[in-house]
Amino acid sequence: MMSNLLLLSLAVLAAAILGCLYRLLKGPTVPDRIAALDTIGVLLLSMIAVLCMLFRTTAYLDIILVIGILTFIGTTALTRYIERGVIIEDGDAEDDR
Amino acid sequence: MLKMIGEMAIGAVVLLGACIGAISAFGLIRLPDIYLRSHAATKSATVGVLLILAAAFLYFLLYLDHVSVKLLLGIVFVFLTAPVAGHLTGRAAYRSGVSLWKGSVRDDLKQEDSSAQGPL
Amino acid sequence: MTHLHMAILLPFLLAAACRLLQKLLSRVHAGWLIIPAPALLFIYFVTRIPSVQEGHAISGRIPWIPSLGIDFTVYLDGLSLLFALLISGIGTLVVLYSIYYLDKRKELVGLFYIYLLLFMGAMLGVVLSDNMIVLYAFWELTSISSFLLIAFWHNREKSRYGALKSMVITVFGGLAMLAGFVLLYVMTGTFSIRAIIGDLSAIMGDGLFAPAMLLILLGAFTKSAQFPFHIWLPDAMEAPTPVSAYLHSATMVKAGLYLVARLSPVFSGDALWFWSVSLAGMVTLIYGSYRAMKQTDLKAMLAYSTISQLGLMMSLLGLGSASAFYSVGSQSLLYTAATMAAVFHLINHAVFKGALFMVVGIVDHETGTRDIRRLGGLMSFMPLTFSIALIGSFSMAGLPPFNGFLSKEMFFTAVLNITGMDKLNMESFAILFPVAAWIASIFTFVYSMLLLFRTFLGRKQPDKLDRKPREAPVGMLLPPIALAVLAILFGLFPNLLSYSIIEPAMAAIHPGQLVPGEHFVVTISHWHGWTTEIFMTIGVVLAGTILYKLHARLSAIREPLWTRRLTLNRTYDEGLRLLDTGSRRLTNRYMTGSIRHYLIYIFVFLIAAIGWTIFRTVDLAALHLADFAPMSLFEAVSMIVLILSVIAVPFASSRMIAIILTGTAGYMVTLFFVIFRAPDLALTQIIVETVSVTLFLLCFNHLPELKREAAALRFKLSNLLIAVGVGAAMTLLALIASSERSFESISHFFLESSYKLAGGKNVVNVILVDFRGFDTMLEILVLGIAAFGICALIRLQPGTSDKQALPANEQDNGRGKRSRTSNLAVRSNDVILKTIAKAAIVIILLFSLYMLNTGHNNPGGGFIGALMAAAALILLAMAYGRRTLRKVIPIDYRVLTALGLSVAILTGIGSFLFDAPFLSHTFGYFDIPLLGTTELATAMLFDLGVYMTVVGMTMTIILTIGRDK
Amino acid sequence: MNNLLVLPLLIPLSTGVILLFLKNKMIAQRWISALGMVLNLASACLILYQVKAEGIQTLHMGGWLPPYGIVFVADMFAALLLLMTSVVSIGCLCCAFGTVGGARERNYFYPFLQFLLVGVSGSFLTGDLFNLFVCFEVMLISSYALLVLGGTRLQLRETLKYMLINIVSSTLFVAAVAYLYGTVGTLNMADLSLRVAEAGQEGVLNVIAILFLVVFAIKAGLFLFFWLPGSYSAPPAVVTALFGALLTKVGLYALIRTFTLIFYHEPAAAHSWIGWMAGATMILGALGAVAYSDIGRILNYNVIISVGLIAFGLAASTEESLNGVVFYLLHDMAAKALLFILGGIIVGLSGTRRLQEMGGLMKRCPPIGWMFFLTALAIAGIPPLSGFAGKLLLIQGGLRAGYYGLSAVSLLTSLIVLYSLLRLFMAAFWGEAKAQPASLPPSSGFALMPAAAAAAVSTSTRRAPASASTSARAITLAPVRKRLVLASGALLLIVISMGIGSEWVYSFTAEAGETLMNPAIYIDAVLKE
Amino acid sequence: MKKLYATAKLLALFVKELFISSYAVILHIIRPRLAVRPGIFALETELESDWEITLLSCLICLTPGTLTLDVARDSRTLFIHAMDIGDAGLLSQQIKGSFEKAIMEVTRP
Amino acid sequence: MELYMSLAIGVLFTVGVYLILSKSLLRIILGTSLMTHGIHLLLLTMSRLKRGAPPLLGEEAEAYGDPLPQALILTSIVISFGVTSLYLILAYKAYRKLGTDNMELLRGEEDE
Ligand code: NA
Ligand code: NA
Repeated sequence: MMSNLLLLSLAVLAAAILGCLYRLLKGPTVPDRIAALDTIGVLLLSMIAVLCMLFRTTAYLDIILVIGILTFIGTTALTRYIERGVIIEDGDAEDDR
Repeated sequence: MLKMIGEMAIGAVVLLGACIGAISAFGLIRLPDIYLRSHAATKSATVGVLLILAAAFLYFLLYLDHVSVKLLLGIVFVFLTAPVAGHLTGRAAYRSGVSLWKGSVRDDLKQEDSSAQGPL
Repeated sequence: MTHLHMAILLPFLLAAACRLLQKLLSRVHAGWLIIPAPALLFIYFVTRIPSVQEGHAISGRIPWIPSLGIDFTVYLDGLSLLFALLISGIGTLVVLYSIYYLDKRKELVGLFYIYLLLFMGAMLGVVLSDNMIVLYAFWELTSISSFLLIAFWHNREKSRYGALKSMVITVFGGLAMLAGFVLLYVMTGTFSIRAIIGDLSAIMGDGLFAPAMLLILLGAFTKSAQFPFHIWLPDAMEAPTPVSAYLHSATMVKAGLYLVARLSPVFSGDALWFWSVSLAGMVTLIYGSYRAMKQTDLKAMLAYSTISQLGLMMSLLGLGSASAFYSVGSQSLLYTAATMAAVFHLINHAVFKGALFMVVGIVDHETGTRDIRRLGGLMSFMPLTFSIALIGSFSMAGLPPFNGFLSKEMFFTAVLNITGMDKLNMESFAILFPVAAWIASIFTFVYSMLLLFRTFLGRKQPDKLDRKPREAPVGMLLPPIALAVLAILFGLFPNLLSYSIIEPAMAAIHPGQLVPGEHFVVTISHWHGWTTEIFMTIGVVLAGTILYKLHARLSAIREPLWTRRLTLNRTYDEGLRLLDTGSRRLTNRYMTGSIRHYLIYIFVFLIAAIGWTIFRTVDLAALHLADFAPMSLFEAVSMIVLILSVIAVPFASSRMIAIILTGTAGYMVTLFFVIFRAPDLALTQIIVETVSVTLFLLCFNHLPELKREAAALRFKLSNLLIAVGVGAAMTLLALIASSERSFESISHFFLESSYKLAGGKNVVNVILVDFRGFDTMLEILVLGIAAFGICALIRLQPGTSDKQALPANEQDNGRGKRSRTSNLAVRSNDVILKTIAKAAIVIILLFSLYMLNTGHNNPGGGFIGALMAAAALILLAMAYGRRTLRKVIPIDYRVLTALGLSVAILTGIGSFLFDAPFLSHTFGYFDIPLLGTTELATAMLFDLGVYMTVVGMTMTIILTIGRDK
Repeated sequence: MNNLLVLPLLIPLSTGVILLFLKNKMIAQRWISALGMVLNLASACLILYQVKAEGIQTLHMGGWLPPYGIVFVADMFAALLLLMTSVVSIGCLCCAFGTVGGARERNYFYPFLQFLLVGVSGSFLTGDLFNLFVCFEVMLISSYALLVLGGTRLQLRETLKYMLINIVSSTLFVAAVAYLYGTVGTLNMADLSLRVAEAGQEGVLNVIAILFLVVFAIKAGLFLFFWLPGSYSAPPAVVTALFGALLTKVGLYALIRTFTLIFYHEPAAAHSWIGWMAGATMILGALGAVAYSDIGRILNYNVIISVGLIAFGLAASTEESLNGVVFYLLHDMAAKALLFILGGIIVGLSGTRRLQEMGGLMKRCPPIGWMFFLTALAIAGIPPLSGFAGKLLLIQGGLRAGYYGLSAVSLLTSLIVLYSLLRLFMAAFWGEAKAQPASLPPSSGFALMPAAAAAAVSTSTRRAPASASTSARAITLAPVRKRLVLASGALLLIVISMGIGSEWVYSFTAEAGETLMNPAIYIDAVLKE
Repeated sequence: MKKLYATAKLLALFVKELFISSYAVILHIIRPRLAVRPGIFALETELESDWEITLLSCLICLTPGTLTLDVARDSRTLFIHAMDIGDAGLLSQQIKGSFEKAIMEVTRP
Repeated sequence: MELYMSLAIGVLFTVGVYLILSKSLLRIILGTSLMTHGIHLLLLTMSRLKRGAPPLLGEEAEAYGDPLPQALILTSIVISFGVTSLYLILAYKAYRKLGTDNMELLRGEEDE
């Protein structure tokens, strides 16, 4: 019974990812795509959690955190890039505390 | 029996989380500009994922006797970074010149920028 | 090491010492230092005559490659002795002559003598070796030294041309000969000529017999300038005249004759041998003599004359082989007369042709030209030279009382004898031989007279000469005089040579025609009565005189156009040109420089090879597809997403979409890793995929937008066809391979012993760091090299400015927009990111260390942990800038990479201390305060190395790329 | 268990890593590189000695017994190749000093060189198919770095192509390993041999064998050599020398190892493919060698020809031809390295790569001329130089096995090799010196000495009065020139003594050939401890 | 102890806001016609330290319907994008009244 | 499952090869990475998809998946990561210097 619920959730999540994919591909602006990617990451991470429950294993739990970290870093990097043209700046500007 | 109900409950929470995720994805598609989409993306997804992770944590705690530190760490991390991601996306959009939806009614930041433009 | 070996080695040693000697005695002409060698050798070989005459051959053996049956075995019998005497005798005279011919102030005489000595040694090696491979080695060395000598004046285009031509043709023949030798070896198992002659049963009737013979003949014919391979010899005349006299008339070109004579015992008795040798010789004889008549250059005339005379001797050797068709007896001996003629003429030719070459050299040296149209009436200026020329020419023309007359008579005898042969359907063809011989003799007469009279008689034309002609110095005249004297001597007393030289040589050529203990009886006399031969000679003189008279008028008629176009030289030149242009055209056709073409060749070959093999060897109907595991709906959906995203990539209209679709495929692969129970894989894949996608986006943001490939349909269709082919091959193979499983995998061992023997529960990790830790060590090395490669690639830029290389749209790529945003960026406040980053970094670093620590038992490990740590560092750099990163964590990441590699290596080396195999690990459980019982494994130390390397390399790459703007 | 076996890999690895620490200390880098190479040579000698004395040596990495762990196996074949590798690499290293340029040196040239050796030695030694892939990758990635180091347009362009081809072939390699593992479930080569023998090399295994053939053929430049001429003409000649001497040989080694140890059961299938490919390689290579007047291309096509010749021996697979394969491989490594070094010197001296623009070098640098001449003869297989015995064995084996056409082709290509190299020799060394371009265009690659240096060298040989700056340069370059002549002289000495001492060399190669001919020897040594 | 209490209160406040506004946003999203009037308004804050400002911004972000777009360089003003801006002044007051106060209770003695 | 996996692998290879044969450098690189995915799935498929537990001995299970191909895939992932990074940077540098990303224009017969 529970596994049915979980499978259903998986399907819902998969559908959600497909929706985000639409936005990802459609754009129209880069920040749109970044937002879509970010959401995909979060949904993917949820999906892994559901899969873990479904398989009754803790083996994939690390992936959750990994996806979280990657999503965050990816978003940060991409937004930096479109904002400033570089990802890693040389250093703090003096007037920027 | 109890186990069954518990499992059902967990399953239901998971499904709820998934649905919230789906709705936020729907918002991502439907809303007209990046700033509004950001709202959908950041928030609803956060709630959804928190529900699911919490359910998973409970599930492993109750049925596999496993206190998953990694999962807790994950929850904290998502919780911590989700708003920042939203903030960064929005700002990047604004800074890179993505204009607001035509239905928007107010833009204080624009005035601020244009006023700061001169003396700098 | 016998004396014979030393005889062969002497010239080489002297060549090696030549430079030194020349330095010590720089005032003396190098020739004087050299000349003792051939003289000494000549004396040595003369002293060997008695014992060889007795039938006591001299032999000796130095092992070289005994395992391959290759020994430096020398063997001196009558045949070898004949040649050795020629080589050393003529060699002495040529060296003497060259001392006056080459001016030591103008020429590099030292080098000349080195080449000459090399040749001398090589030629002695050819005639003295019993081992075919050693013979081959010396054979090629003669070609090489001839190459060097022809091109001695290598500033001249024609010298280089002639050198290369002779090299190509003679080496071609040499290689054919080698193939023949190897075939003989394959049949008999030995390279020793004597051994093969000793046991002919092994090769008789073998299918390889005829090929071997033809191949060897090819070698002989090219070397001895037989038609149509003779074309190199006239061009070889670009060599200094002493060389022409020595190599290209007296010795080297006779190596082919030597080979035929030497192998006669093996092959004679075979019809093919008889016909090919005698006919090739006969054709060459006629052709060479005819062409010689047409020449205006004295040396060219001599060259064609040499060709024709070589043909004569070759055909004689062929005719001589007829004796092998008969059992020992008088009839067999009848045909050996031809061999006798061949041997005798060999000597005579060397004598008169040597003299003539030297004469021509003198004329050239003193007048500056060799063109008979410019020469004439030289008799009065150089009477001595004229006398020598007279003797040489008359001898060549076959006039009494000179030695050439005798051998020509013997030649006539031989061709007449052959008409009586009753085998090989000879009756119908035999008459051709005497007729051809007669005609060729007429031509020979004519050119001999032309040579003599056009040069020394007739009108003087001093105005056409560069300088005033005068008699040559004595030293230069001495050698040709010696030869002329010999020509007379051998003509008057031919039997001087019969017993000592000719008989032993014939015995070597026809061992089967002699009863053991006997020897050939050779008596040469001038007068046999009014025989057919003498009438033929008279005919030659008469017809020749008429032809000579007509010659001036005949040569005025120009040759028809087609003969000029179809000459063999043209064929050679056109052939080479065709090789050049044809090969260039062909090679350029497929070597287009287009990587796509190359890949297409490779893929087409792959498809063809695999398709063909599957078609030939696999029964597709017997695949057991039913045994496969079932697939659930979820998996089906995932697979559809994977396939759809992959198929969409080629249709992507922007680079962003293409990259994202590829990334999606990568994440779907991750999902399959989860589905197929591979947590470590999923972890790694997802990180790597993310980093790759980021790198893609970063690097390709600078590249132009994807354009729709404006390509013809044919282009796309061919691509598609090949792509589908490869995909189908892969699928088919996968299906076949997974349905044809015959063995249990070795994996059970890893599952059983991972915990027991290696102390880890994560079997994949244990395989990575322990069972196959070596792979991992090299794998991180790959990463390290990649990192340093990227560094080098970015740092090392040649000084040229490449501004113009960039297309215009790239140079101001969104400059305006960028400046606006950066202007704004200055005024942003990163407080939120900075604050949250602090917490996030702590969490990520903790997680990273956890991964590193837990990898042995749970998913994770050094690689993933390191990437997480790098993620934390990057976050730090992004939030606070590079400078802060450097301040907080003052590490040189390249050094860290190197350190990581060192740790991994040292962990491996550590096992040396315990005399255990490289990379051996140990583990144990220790009680550590606070942590309780903890497992410590050296494998974890290794993993630490991995960790450090990967952190170092990731950061190196990221920071280097970041800096390159 | 013999830890000695890991040394040929460990020494360059450690040396390379140490060099990484010595950032800009060039003198130290040179000395340590040289020291590492010498130690490597010593270890190779020791291994050869042990193999000769005690038979095949094995090392179980991490102590895990085959077929489970990775095993290093030194049979005579591998030991000989190792030895020649270390010799050749010393030669190339000596030539690299002072000729590759300070910028390259500072950008990890020497570490990359060492890592290349790691890959090469590992490939020769490993007894594990997947580990072979990993070693290949180490070698390849180092080669990418060495190829592109310098960053000229030519290099960038050719490296793009070279990398792409190798990425594709590596992908196919892993695919082949996957199929093989899927079918027989093991990775150790000896174990693979047993299992393939048991399963019978019919059906799918035959197809997999063909896939391996394609993969190694790409790496070795056997028929699928299209990538080679372009990419080998991009880097400096020392690098090309190493590539020409080592990289294609590693591909050939893999080909030989797989098809004598694992897939030797059905000669009619894979071996006949190899035969056809060998013939086509020799013919196309020969045509390519005469087609161009660019010295780099001529030499590169000569590499291709020798690949075809060696593959011909593998196709015949008789004891004689396999002996010949080993012998010829050894010869070719030394001779090709020498040839490329000399070619680089020629280009450096004449300041051009086109034959038409060269000439008269014999007057300026006679030792180089004669060395080139001898090398050409050696490569053409003229006795008593090193190329002969191997070629003889190959042809004997071929004729014995009935490969008449291929034997003829290989003899004819010898002729074309000689023709192409002598044409080069005549164009470069004979005749009059042509007017020289001031310096090489930056995109041309392949020169071993920059033209300016070469000019200085020639000035110093002629002892002509020179301006102060030229003579100063001449002083700094004189040792470079001396070293180049010395290094090539040493290699030539090896080529000559390998020829004269063929019997001695043969005593080794025959043992190698015997092992190749009888896989059981190898299998017993690996699996029965 | 007091701090702990304040923290708990902040958390509770946040969870309440989270769910309420989630509900609101979801309603907006799934309503057939989009009836929002979005916009950006400036919010003067009295908070000073980095942690305080960050916390406030995050809370604003997490609360559906509002999103911190930028922080002025002097960290005095937050620029907030609101989904349905209605009356900007009222929204500012709401935030200041709830989150800012709660944060100050936690961070300041 | 093996059937479908084989098909998926075929698709990955087909599209990969198709992309590799196109002109644009970006497409080519994407093609190589698709092919790389293909071989990883192939290795996995070749390990007999028997759906045991993950090869973590801590988790009690009757059967475990085949760990060896997993280790091989890991090695391969890491290696191709290194190679791809280098190739990417190379492509980037080459584009900057050569001024084109069209491989068909990089034949390079003109300056030899
Ligand atoms: Na979020
Ligand atoms: Na791991």
